[in-house]
Amino acid sequence: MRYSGFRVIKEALTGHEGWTPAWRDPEPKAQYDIVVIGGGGHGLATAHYLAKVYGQRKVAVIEKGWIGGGNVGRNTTIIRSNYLLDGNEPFYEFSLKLWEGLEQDVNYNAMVSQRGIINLIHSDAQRDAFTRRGNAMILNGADAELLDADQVRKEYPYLNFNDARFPIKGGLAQRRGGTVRHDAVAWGYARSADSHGVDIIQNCEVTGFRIENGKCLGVETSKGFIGAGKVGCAVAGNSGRVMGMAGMRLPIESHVLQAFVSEGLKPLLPGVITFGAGHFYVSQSDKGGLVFGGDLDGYNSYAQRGNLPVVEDVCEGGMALMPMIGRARLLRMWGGIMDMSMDGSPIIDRTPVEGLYFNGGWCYGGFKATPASGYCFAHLLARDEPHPTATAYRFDRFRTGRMIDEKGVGNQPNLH
Amino acid sequence: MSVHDLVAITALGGSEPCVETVGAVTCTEVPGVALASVAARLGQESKAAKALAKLIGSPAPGIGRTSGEALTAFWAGPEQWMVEAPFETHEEIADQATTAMGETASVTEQTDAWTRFDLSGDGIPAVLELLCQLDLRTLDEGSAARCSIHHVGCFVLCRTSRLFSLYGPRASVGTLHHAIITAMRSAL
Amino acid sequence: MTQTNRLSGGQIDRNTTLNFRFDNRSYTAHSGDTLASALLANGVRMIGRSFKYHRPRGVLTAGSEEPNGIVELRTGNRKEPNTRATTTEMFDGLEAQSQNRWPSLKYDALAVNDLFSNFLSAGFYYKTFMWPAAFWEKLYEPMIRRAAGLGSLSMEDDPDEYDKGFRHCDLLIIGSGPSGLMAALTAGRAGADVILADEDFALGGRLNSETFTLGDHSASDWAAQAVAELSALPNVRLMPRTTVIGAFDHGVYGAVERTGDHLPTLPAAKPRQILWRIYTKRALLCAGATERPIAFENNDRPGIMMAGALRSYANRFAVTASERVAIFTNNDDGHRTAADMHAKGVKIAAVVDVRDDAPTSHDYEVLRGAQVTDTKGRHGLTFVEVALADGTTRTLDCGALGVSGGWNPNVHLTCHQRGRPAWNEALAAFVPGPDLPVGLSVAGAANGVMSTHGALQSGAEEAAQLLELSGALPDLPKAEDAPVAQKPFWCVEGCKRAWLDQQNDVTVKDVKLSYQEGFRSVEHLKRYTTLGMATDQGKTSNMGGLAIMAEVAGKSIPETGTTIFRPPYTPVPIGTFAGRMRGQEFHPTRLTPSHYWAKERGAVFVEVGNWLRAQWFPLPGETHWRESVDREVRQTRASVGVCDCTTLGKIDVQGTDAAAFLNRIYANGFAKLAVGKTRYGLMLREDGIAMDDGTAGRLAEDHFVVTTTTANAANVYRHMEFVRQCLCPDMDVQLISTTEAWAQYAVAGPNARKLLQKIVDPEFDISNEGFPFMACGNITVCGGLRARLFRISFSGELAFEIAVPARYGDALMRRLMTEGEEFAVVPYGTEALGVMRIEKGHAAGNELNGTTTALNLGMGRMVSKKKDSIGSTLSEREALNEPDALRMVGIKPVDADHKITAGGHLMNTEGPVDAAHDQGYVTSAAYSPSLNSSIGLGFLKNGGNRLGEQMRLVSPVTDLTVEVEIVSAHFVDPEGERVRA
Amino acid sequence: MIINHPLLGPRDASEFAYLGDASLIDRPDWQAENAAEAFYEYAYLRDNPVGEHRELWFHEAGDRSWLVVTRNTMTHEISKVELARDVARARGRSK
Repeated sequence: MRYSGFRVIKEALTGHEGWTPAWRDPEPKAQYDIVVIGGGGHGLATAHYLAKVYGQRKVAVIEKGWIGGGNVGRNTTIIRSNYLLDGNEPFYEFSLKLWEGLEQDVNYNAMVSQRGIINLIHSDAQRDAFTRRGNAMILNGADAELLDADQVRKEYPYLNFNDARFPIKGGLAQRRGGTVRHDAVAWGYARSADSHGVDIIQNCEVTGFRIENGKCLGVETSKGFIGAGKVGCAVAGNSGRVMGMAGMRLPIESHVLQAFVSEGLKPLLPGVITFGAGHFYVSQSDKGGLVFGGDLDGYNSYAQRGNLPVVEDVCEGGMALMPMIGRARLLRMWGGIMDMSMDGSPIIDRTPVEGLYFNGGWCYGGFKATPASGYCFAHLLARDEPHPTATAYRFDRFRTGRMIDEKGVGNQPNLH
Repeated sequence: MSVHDLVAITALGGSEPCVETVGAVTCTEVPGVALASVAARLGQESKAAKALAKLIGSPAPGIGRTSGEALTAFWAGPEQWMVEAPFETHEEIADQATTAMGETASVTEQTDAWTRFDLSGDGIPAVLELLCQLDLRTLDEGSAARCSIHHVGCFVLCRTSRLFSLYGPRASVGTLHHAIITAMRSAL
Repeated sequence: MTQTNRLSGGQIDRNTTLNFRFDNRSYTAHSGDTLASALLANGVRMIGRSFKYHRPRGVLTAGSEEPNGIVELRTGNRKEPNTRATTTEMFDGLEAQSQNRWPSLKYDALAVNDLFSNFLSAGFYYKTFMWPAAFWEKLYEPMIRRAAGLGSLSMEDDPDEYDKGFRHCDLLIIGSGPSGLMAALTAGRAGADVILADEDFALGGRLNSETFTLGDHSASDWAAQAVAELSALPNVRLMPRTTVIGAFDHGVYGAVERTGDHLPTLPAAKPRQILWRIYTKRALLCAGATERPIAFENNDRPGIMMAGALRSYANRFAVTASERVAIFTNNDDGHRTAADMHAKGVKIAAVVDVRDDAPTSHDYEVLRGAQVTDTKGRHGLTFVEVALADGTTRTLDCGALGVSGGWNPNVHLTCHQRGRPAWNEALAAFVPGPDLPVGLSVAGAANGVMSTHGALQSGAEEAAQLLELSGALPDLPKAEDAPVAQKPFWCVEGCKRAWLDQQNDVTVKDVKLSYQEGFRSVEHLKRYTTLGMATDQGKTSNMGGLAIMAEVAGKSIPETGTTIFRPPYTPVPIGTFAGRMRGQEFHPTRLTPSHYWAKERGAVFVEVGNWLRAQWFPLPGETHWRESVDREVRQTRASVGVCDCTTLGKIDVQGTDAAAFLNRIYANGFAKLAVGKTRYGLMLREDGIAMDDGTAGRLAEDHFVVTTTTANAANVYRHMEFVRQCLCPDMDVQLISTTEAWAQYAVAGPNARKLLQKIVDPEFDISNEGFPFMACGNITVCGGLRARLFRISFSGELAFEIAVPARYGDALMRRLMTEGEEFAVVPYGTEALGVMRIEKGHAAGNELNGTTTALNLGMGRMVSKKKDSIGSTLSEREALNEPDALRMVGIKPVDADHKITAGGHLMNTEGPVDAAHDQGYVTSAAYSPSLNSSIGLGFLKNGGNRLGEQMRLVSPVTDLTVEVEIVSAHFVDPEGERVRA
Repeated sequence: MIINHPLLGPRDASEFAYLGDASLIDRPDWQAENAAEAFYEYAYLRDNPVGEHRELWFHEAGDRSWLVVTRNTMTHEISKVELARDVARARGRSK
């Protein structure tokens, strides 16, 4: 079924009886060409591109719970491609371009909303670093704008320009950045993948890999063995747990990141703002809630919840930056499990096990990468070679010293 | 005693210590204190404790405790203490402690690394509960605890139930003082 | 206006009349009212509009679960959007506005949405607004966004203060109803440290809303007595107006005390709210239960309320929503409301009970086996339609309808650590599950114990058990002990536009459509329909949605899923979580010892981490910062300058293994450093990347003073403790930070020695022979003040760093200035410092950016291969040692009038300008008054072999391209003659 | 979270700085034949377990002790807290 305004009107007039399930609920087949583990944003996007771009016909996505129930359903919905390093910037720019055509591609309105993002600058050193980054973005074909304090003030007059401990000295803007309705990304990809024949199998937990003579033959699941020519793993915070079943230790730790939403408010914030002197970034959803977040809780965790110190830290940042939100109320907080890699950048690569592929280490930036991650993982699974924008995302970069460390904090995942 | 002609200022920048009273609690800046850290050398822990005891005329304080009278010491970390004494008579406390400790410990001058505020009067717990996480029920006379006050690392010493000393890093003293005074105004 | 709906009795103070305004009309109320009770007393039923369809909304409940009765409270910069009228304590002069309506509450333009509701079904926006693509941001989204949200912020800074604090207790009791009070009495009498917190301003919970007795007392009198006893116990702390918002790890609870919200104005210096972090040994949840609605057609009109809420308003607040009230119930509790209101003189239109065997009454009509099928009343209920048991229909005139679908235990906090509630068939409700937060127990209605006697008993028992009390439990007052069984009745058959989530406008129809489209898990249902996403977190709506999903799926409710809740229990102002850490107090401010002096001199300050440092010292007549900075540089290089460098981290390293320890910490060797000497040291992270640099001076065989960069002081100290305690536990090393103990000043320039000789006591020889470059030692100054002297130079000039105890720093700076007058000494700030270090080619934070190696920094040879130092092994990895690895170079514009930009990228003169052809980047740039040219430092591929090469510096983001020449990074005195002079 | 410091008793986790897996104590021998590979694994590969995790915390706003905390990564329950120095010695580290 194709979604359109016309269809909505037609159904409204006929009692909404024509709407069919957005995706099927199939039983797993015995064998697929490609099985993708993980029905989150990345897994579903992978399936969509495998089917639609790479023409794969026998693909399954298996998900231990309900699709979209992981990080794609619990993040601050920001998209951007304001990266510095060569290993990253082309990839994220590719992702942003895919976002720009997403709705037409999947026939689902995910509300890709390019209202812009501004990273605020509070020191000369930060301006130097953001200048370098803005230049890297432009040299890679993305857009970037360096703003002075007056320009920021013009756009966001209610930021703290009067009494700031760390005055705002400017900002790096990416006008094409913005937000996307996160759940709709999972649903849109799922619906499209399903329409291209991908089996999306929910409530099917992987319990092991069947590996013989160094080759992966498929996965053992709570719904029995599912054979696969190739298996791709895209399970974010559960990467360590799942790849551990294949005997691998990863350059990844799982950490909890909290996010927050306020009560619904009349529009006040057009774009995304990140505070440069504290842990706080914020946007306002189309429903009116301020969606905001900050730093990791900072310790290894698989519990999807955090603790008060970080809640306070984030709100302190919020109040320091925009003291007009003091009387807005925080409505809900939740935690997601981040696959924090050792250099803060992801891995899309083969594994030592033939036929087993890995996609993970997204740290807390996985959402904006969703389309390109899916695209590049699909490329790797279909062609057995990395997509040109993802060649740096190799496992062996740590052994050889080719880290992609945007923040420059080294092998301590909770600092990325 | 040195005879130099440089005039000290207090951490808050005054020539006289700052004193402020809210309700029944008074907060006093106390610049007249000399401090040295004493850290036992590896394997010399018991000798160091003995030397320290001799210096302060009282057994070396245990974990989280203070002891001594004219010279006092409080526990600062594993095998590490701070020795406090009146500045007037002990400006060169580090030298004095070094002599007393001999080879048993490393001594480091800490006098101006820290600034002390004394809180005296009734209702101090109501102020402290707005400042630090310490379980005030467990702080009795002679307790010494390190904690964070408004993101500033501090020592809190309970002299008596009506007198507490707070040590904070000298450079952050404005922030600490502001925190104490606003908490006093809020709680009292 | 008179309070037309005011009844007799109640717990309000009729002697105190308070004035308040709602939507610019004046009303009166009494002390003890909430805004909701006061509005109802004044006959105001409609107080807001719903989110999507802009349907009229009135008060639904009498508590914090309220989804409908939300207003903008107060005015100006104290405006609080989305404030629940049901929990807003009345004060004199209160002002409130309805919200989500335009131009007025009564005539709201977007009420038209209700007419088009069929087109605005659940998730309709996912299916449309896609063509043409460009229209989304230009047309569709702005339209949607304009309609978004409920209340509005003032857009002005919040003027109030908030505090944060910490409390500790043996037992935290959450909720002060019968179970909470009885638990507190039990624990308090036994001497335990108890905190009893309740979100209400009156302790007692539902006891304040009921007419039954406890022993010989009315329920509210018993509660008042218990509270009086508890408040006399020194070990019990009562915290009314305090909402426990979350259960966090290891018995830490967050609680928000509203210390000022009930006051017309805050007393000076007092906080509006306090966030308490309560550290508990044990906690007992006595949060009671939440009444659940029944879904029926048009069940959302103002006047349709929860039956228990109607009862609260009548009994506690002496208010009825209407003079004529009907009840719709599936359980006995609904009848209690009818009886109580009847006793207060309210006309009961009828009690509609879905049960055929419902109890009857002599006082009013009970319609057994009947159901409410529809309602009427545009801005408030006027009548309800009832389908009777015999199949006929009847109309009941009434201005209020009390609905009771039974009660749900309030399990909110039991879910905060992701514990799932368990289904209780007898109650047809979720009760706390097995995975409670550690240390938490649940008593009373929150645990499914619905009778008052049961609540009292379980409160006492749980408290005794948690505290391991021995001996008999306290005597319990005699209280009602009616058995409670709830037969579920979720919705009237065939209803469609029957509201589940009244704030977000989610109806039974939406849930069914969600199922039809495959959104069948509870999580999908919530996200697709927005059920339970409103400001009440679905306290009254989630269960109904789940039940309907279960029904259409043909599954049981527990098979369909559970609803879990996340913190906070009720929404919390962001300001409360921030406390005092805002504005200038956001982070601690660290001042240097010369700060007050510098301020007197008119210095301009800059934030460097938490430090404030003098950036430059403008003189009268200097209009541009460059004038000041250039002067400071020139004068320092020409004569002498002084700079406060106290902010550099200083770590005292002592012990017999101190040298061996530094050998491990630094990439270069320290074992052989002579006493009285200082050495530059480069610290690597274990991954081989440069971490920090600084100097270490050896004051004695077993005593070093290490300096770190300002930014990394804390990291380096932590790292050194890691190495000491975790990697080398048997090294005899002691560490302590002395950063703030010493005021340390750089005295730099050709006249530096001459200046210092005027203050250093004569017995110390600081001549070039007596105190050569890189010497260090203890000295005295000004007639005996202990001091330390280091002959090190960041500026490239003959320079010393002199340190005195911090309290004398101010005096020393003043002395240096007066003694230096004959040399025209200048103080210089961080800008001049930065210019001089760039001129000298010293790497700093911009170069030590966490991705550069010793090799990149031109210090590859410093990494000793002969010893075990942190980072040396991994620094040898292939990619870090490629021939075209980045090298630090100097950069100069070919045309001296052009400007070097930090952050610019280096490109070959010929060829494309893009990322693929990037050759490197500029890290630092400054105008050099010494060279009369802009200069920079940067990293260039194979830079060591490219000196003299011309390149393009491109910075598209600042719209700049400059022809530059690659030169040595040492612009000034490359041979280092000056530092040794 | 609350960490029951072996010397100081219960202290709020916010006073501590977190480093990571306690295996960071087991720094390889720099002169070993396979030192490059051993350091790579030491610095970069992690067990990242669901369940019991031994990890390093630094009492930054306290007594400056490094602690080895045994904590469940799913429930956050802490079952053991030791001074890292004692652990390091027990694991054979010396100078």
